[in-house]
Amino acid sequence: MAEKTNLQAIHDTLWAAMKEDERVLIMGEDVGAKGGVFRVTADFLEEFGEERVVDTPLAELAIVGVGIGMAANGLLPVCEIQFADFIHPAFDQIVSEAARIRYRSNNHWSCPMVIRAPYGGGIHGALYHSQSIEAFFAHVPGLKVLAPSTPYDTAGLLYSAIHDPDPVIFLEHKKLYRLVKGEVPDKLFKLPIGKGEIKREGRDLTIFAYGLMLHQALEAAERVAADGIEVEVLDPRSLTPLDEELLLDSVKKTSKLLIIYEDNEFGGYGAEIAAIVADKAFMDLDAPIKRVAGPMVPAMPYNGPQQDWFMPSVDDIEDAIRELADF
Amino acid sequence: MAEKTNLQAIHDTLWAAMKEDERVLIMGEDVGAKGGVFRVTADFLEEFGEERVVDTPLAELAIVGVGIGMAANGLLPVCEIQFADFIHPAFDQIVSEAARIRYRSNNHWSCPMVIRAPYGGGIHGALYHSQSIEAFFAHVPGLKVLAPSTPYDTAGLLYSAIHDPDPVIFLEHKKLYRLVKGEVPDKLFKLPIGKGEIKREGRDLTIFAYGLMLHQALEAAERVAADGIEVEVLDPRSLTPLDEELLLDSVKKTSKLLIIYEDNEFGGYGAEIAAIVADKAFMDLDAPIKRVAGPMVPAMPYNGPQQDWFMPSVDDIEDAIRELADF
Amino acid sequence: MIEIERVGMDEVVAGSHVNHEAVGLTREDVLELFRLMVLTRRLDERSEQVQRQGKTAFYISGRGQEATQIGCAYAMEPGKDWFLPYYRDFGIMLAVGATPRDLALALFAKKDDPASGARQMPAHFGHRDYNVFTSSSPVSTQIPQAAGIAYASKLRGEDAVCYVAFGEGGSSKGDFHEGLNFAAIWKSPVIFLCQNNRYAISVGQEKQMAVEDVASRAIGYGMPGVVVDGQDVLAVYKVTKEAVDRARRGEGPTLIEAKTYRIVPHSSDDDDRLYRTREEVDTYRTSQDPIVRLRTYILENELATDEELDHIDKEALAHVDEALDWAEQQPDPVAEEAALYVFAEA
Amino acid sequence: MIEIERVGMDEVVAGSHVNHEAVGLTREDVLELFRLMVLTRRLDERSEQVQRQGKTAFYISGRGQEATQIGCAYAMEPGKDWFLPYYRDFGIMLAVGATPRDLALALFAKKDDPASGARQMPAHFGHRDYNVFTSSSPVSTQIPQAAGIAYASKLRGEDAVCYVAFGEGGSSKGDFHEGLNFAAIWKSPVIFLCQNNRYAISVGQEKQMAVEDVASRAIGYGMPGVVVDGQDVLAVYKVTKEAVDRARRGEGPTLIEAKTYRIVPHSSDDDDRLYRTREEVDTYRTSQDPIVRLRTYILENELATDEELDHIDKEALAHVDEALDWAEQQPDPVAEEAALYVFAEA
Ligand SMILES: Cc1ncc(C[n+]2csc(CCOP(=O)(O)OP(=O)(O)O)c2C)c(N)n1
Ligand SMILES: Cc1ncc(C[n+]2csc(CCOP(=O)(O)OP(=O)(O)O)c2C)c(N)n1
Ligand SMILES: [Mg+2]
Ligand SMILES: [Mg+2]
Repeated sequence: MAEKTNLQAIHDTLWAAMKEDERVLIMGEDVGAKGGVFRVTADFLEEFGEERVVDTPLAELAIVGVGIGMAANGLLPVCEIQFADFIHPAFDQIVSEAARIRYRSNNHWSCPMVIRAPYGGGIHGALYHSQSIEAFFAHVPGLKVLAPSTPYDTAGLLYSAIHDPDPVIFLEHKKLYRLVKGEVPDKLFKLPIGKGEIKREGRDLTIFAYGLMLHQALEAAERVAADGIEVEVLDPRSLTPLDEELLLDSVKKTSKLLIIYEDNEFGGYGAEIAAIVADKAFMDLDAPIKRVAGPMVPAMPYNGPQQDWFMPSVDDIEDAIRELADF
Repeated sequence: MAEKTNLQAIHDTLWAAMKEDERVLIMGEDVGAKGGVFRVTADFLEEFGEERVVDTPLAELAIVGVGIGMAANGLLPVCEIQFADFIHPAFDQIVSEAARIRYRSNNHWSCPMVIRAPYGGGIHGALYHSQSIEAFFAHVPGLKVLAPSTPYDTAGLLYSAIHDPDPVIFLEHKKLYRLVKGEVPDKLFKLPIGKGEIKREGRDLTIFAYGLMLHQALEAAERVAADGIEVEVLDPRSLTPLDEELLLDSVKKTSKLLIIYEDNEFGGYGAEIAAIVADKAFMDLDAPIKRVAGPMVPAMPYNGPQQDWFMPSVDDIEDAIRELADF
Repeated sequence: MIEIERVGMDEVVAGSHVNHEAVGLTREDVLELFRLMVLTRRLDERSEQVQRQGKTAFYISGRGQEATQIGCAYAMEPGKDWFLPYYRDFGIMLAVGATPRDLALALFAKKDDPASGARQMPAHFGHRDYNVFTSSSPVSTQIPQAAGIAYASKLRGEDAVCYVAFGEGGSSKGDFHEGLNFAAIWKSPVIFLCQNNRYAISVGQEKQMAVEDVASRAIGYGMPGVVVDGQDVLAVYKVTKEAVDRARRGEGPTLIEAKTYRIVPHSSDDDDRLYRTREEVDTYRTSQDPIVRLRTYILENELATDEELDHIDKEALAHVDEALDWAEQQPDPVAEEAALYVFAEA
Repeated sequence: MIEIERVGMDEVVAGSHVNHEAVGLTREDVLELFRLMVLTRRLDERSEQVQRQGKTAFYISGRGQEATQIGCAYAMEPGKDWFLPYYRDFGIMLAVGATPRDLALALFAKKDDPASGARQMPAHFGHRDYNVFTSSSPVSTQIPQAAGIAYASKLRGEDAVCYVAFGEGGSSKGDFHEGLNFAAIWKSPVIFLCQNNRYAISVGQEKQMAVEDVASRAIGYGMPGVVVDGQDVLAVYKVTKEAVDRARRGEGPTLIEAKTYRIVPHSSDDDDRLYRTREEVDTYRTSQDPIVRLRTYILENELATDEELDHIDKEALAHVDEALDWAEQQPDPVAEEAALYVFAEA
């Protein structure tokens, strides 16, 4: 075991996975000599060569489209989208193509690829270097969408993703790259895709959160614990497939649900969580299902005051907890 | 007033809007000599000429991207995407660009354009000529998403959309093009964007539905009325902005909500409706919020048995009504 | 600056611009080309009939483009090479090994359709047995995918080549640009075949592009570009063979543009009288029909008699009839099986 | 086949390949070009400083590309023409009429930033007063938009021309392909300016494309393509003027590729020592610096003395200093106003 950041966990997992299996290959903009704009692939070029650490043209559609072809022909490509905000030119290749290769061919073909995308705000990235994109992809059957938020989960799920037989969107919160540290096993290991984890036990209400918001939720939970409010914090880790059982069990126990996400509220991923619970755990609920999420403006501004205005804060979460606990 | 199909309502509204205002222009694949694959623009080329009825190259990204430029420079473009399924190559131009022109320029620039997209299934269109796409766009601040389902609503909302100062995604259900008929005023008229309508009054439960599902819901409501179950059917018409008041008032009255949509269930548009009601009308609810929606397979198959398996049917809706009414 | 090559474009001929022996083909090869083209045509005609009879829901056709498809496929090595056809590529499918029965199963939307189990419309080809990758409706998405398939072959040191087809309309999409650019940079072994049939549904080439030749774009990617008479199967064979040889030698991709013509409406949903004259279509229905051209060549060169060719034709038709009759009787897909294969089944 | 034109590409010179009078420019014009280039450079250098001092969060630069930008803008008509710059186009902005104060407001993320009210990062240009359309981060999205703006001008019978810029990296995206193709078909009056500075962040041109010249792609769209020495402001002016004249005459768009070089890291977040040598950068910092080149030309042709040029430079610096000091004191955006302008306010 070693103490690592999320960034190191990704770097080391990719490195070991490439060492172990020749089929694994990295591609994206600036992944080579520069080692990626976040330095996730630092030193990969020297070790694995330019044919397995492919600096692509500035062309996201091609990054994914070419990746689909590689996957069809026996490789296990890991495609890097430099910022999640720039995944949209590849939307058609992901949604119409990658997600359906298996289904549309009646299981004759498949698309074992990983698309890594650094997402999320709070880093002065402004309108186009801050976005959350999970809602678009979690809605699409045929894709798995992972959003691990600790070094351990990140390492285990990335390795599982690389060897998953189907396409996986792997979301990495930029602000968490270096913010959190944690123990990670020295050897490659897999975590099951589709399993969430209770990151904190509690009985007064359930918080559902991932990414930066998970860590903010844990902080808010600490704060209110001083006043005897015991919050259970559920980290889904895998957005699809969702660990529905864990969610329903937790709500059954606490009878209250608070959903937190950084993305724009309306039609965001958390809406589905509310819908599931409002159907399948309705009788267990003692209070309205609440959400703390990004406001309905296109994305977060660059300037400090307006960026802060956009981002759900620990204070916002704390307020929501207290209000719901009092209900 | 004249009796028209949805298709005629669109044709006639576009025609009159172009006659009235030189800034209005149509562009898309095959909109010219062929008059569109659904014949929505039949005879437009002769009347308005090839510079205002623009047959574009096979390039959806350009259809929208060029449209944004036209809108910036004083025109009111109506872009046709031949099938909603093919809108994805333009995803970036819609989501990153059109939706944000006003916001990112702090109100100095705007993007008054309409993107028409025939959507929906049940027409043997298979995986790529049947899809619903509203969930992707309704989530995006800066876009208005309309899904009118009767000739009257279609005519009034299309005219409003053309003169709206911001970008509008205008969804036309393909199976409804010729299926329903209704009275439409002879003159151009506007319906307010953001207002829903109760298409059928009732007090036992509320159904929220649009598109083909609206008509199926009305049919199912008729069936159960024979047994004394009175269903209220709410047609949002505008998916964003949403007429939240109408929704909450209806649920307040009936205490039960059934949401119906053709799109894949998980993370679909209806999830947001459930989430809003589970928060803001929780205390009014007497039963779980239920959904009847498309299954979680990538899209509907071509062959008859499997297409039917995919599509929510009047029977499915009827069953769901009865179950919820009995709750 | 690289110039694009032009083969068979200087004059209009009744037979072929190319001699079969000069390009290494035997009499048997030529008759096989003829058989494949006729088989494709007869399957196409009968497919149209069954659709008109209401037995199938949809019909789309490569009629008129048989020389382009068969000539190209014949220069490749089925079993070893890869294929990403587009929806008119019935000829490619038959040439790489798919049977009329395979294709008929898709027409009748039957359970055993090897492409998709009738999940997709007919002509959305795919066939694992013959390295035909699954295809979809959104135009041109297959182009970057082909670059990826070829990249993988090369990375492993194999000399397999990847075929990918699209129309001149499809060449307008970003996928074309990004795919060709990637393949050129990495010298991936791809044959990019643009089947330029002058129309994208109703949109004529002059509203699709401001150039005469899609192949001229090869210059901007740094790969060879070739324009060939797409009604001349031997000419198409010749230029494809050269491109395949280059690709196998590690010299990278080629963009081939075959000038052809769609002599039928876009599909069973289209009425082409709305946008083109009958006169225009007629030339391609008669003297410029690729089967007429090959027949003329065969007779001119006395490779077979009229009777022998008619016999091949009759056999092809019988083959097709048998396949359609058989397919019609096959079981439909099972409704609930639509739930399968969203992901790998455990 | 159309050949692409090459201006100033045959030999390396110390001054200019072009005589200013031969292209219709006066001594005053040349000194104005010098002033604009120096102003751009000084603003750039001071912007870097304030970022290093921690006063601003981000810095991105067009350093080294001033001749390309100023030469091009000078051939257009601010007030009438349209501009869709890319993020290095500080020179374009100053040349069309934006003031150093306007640009400094964005650097300091101030409320009155005319581009976006500091909603966007610096260098996301836009200025309603000067027909500079709002821009974003996703590379190349502006290209089809320029085609649309130009289409609208032409439809109304105006002779306005639309400038749009992008890097050689940006030329790899589908937006480039679809935008140029559309403009060529409809002969829309667009100047497509590719500022080829050899790198896209760390990715060198050889991994971006398999050709030497982005301009060679013009051939495949059916528009004129021009390669020009981008360090030579007069050469850039000359080729742009010709392209603008063509566009105003209704003859459609031109793709101009200016060969230039980014002499600084990609942005304040980049360390360029990871991917290129100091030696490579040094040539462009010294003899091939565009300001050095123009100064040499001016002195060679005795259009001004060293002292006169130094004076212009000093004034530019003072102008920049005043603007930065002023901007720093301006009010910050108001948090709650972030809620405004998602849609038109009622
Ligand atoms: C992205 C996308 N847009 C639109 C369509 C609808 N469509 C199907 S085929 C076609 C025309 C294709 O023309 P071309 O590429 O020239 O091929 P051809 O049919 O002429 O062989 C169009 C517009 C589609 N399938 N995909
Ligand atoms: C679609 C998209 N992908 C990636 C990026 C990240 N990015 C910003 S600038 C840049 C390189 C651009 O290179 P080039 O077009 O040559 O312009 P230059 O910066 O060299 O002037 C990249 C990859 C982006 N902004 N947009
Ligand atoms: Mg065509
Ligand atoms: Mg560059």
